Amino acid sequence: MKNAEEMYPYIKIQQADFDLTVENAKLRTGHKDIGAVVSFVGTVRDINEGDEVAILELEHYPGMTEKALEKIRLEAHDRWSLEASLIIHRIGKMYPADQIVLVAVASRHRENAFHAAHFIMDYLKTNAPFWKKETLPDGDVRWVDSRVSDKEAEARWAV
Amino acid sequence: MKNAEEMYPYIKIQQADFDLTVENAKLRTGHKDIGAVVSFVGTVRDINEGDEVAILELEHYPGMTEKALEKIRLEAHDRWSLEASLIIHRIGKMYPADQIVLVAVASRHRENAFHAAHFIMDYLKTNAPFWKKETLPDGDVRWVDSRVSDKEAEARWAV
Amino acid sequence: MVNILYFASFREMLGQADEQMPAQHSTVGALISELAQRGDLWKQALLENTNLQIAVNHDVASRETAIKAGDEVAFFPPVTGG
Amino acid sequence: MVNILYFASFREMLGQADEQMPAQHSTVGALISELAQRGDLWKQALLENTNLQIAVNHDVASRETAIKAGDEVAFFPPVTGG
Repeated sequence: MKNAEEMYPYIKIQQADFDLTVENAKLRTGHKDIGAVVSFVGTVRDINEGDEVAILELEHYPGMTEKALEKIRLEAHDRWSLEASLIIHRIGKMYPADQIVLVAVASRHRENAFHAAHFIMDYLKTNAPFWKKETLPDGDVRWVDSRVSDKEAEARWAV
Repeated sequence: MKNAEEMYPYIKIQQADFDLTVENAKLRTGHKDIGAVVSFVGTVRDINEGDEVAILELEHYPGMTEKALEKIRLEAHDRWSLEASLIIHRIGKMYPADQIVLVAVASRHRENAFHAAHFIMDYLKTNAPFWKKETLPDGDVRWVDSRVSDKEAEARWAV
Repeated sequence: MVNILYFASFREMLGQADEQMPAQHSTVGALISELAQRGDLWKQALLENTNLQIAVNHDVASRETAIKAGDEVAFFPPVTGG
Repeated sequence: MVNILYFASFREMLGQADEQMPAQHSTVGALISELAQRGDLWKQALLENTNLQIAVNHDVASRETAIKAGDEVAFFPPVTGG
């Protein structure tokens, strides 16, 4: 059986950080007629629900995550005319200001890339099996609650 | 009198290429509580109006350009809650797949960063004094026509 | 056998990440009913929790989803990635 | 004096990038009227061209915009950057 990297070359789940310039170059390689690249980077905020955050830990469901992200990515390609797209999501321990997630979309014209990147992020937030656990400076540990606003953001894209 | 770099630290007009990773890091430096960074990169398409493009040359109006871009940038900060933003626009000769423009916006939540980056690009396209001239492979040179679709894209943001 | 996985707060609350059960339940709901008999903790987590999310073989599922031998059933809270 | 700038296709068509004129016109429109007297090329570019864009002192302007000594007036086609 093929591994996730072969099955889903545009989806990466990794502990390592990523480099925006490198990933943008990879995204565009082999694709012609690109005029617009929209990249979204989600970062660890130093404050959540009014409290300082010291550590953020990301857990995921291996196998289902890749499948869910690829489904979202292909849905974006169905809805808009895109040349290429990729999703990288980190797992494990992260710290304030660290990069968590990258969604990058390339298209001929900017309109499509903006909409598709936004759509992918909104769907990822509510449909990809990742869970955040935060450690406060005093050592308290808590699971992050899902946001109603994320459900509403997803609902906006309903056909 | 101060130079443009001092007057408009978040606006850069330059011949040199830019590095997305470096610029994202600069954008975020000194700002707290960032959870989302949206970067738009406009690139030289290898095809325009059905013709192959060999060289793209960007002319601008020094002084007015910086002022127009800063006005657009501040308008975005008025409309959405943003932590930081920057605009880099290259001038001079460029070639297919080269980067032309970068708009990067950082905010607490993704919604604002997506809207603001899209808004800045739409306004830049119709309000910042840049002009594109393209050279076709046979040596023919022509000024690029403004697009009706760009005017329409701008109009969507009217209050 | 059916492979059962627990993630995030469910894994911590129930004290295990995965287990195998004989494939003798026709739906996820039937499987949950048996698991809930283990005690209050399980009843709370799987039966009375309106936030329970279910996946079968990596696809979003519900209590009505049919299951058979070899399937992977996962229980977890609402996702919070990105 | 008034500083006049021409950009892009206007610069190429009119064969110059900038010039100075005595500040004797009250509006951009009056200045254009005088420039148009230089010949058909100037008339076409500045008077009959519905695509003409105008800026005074780096701000978008129109034929009605007032001008005075020391001002910078620019003429150019619709912008196409980004």
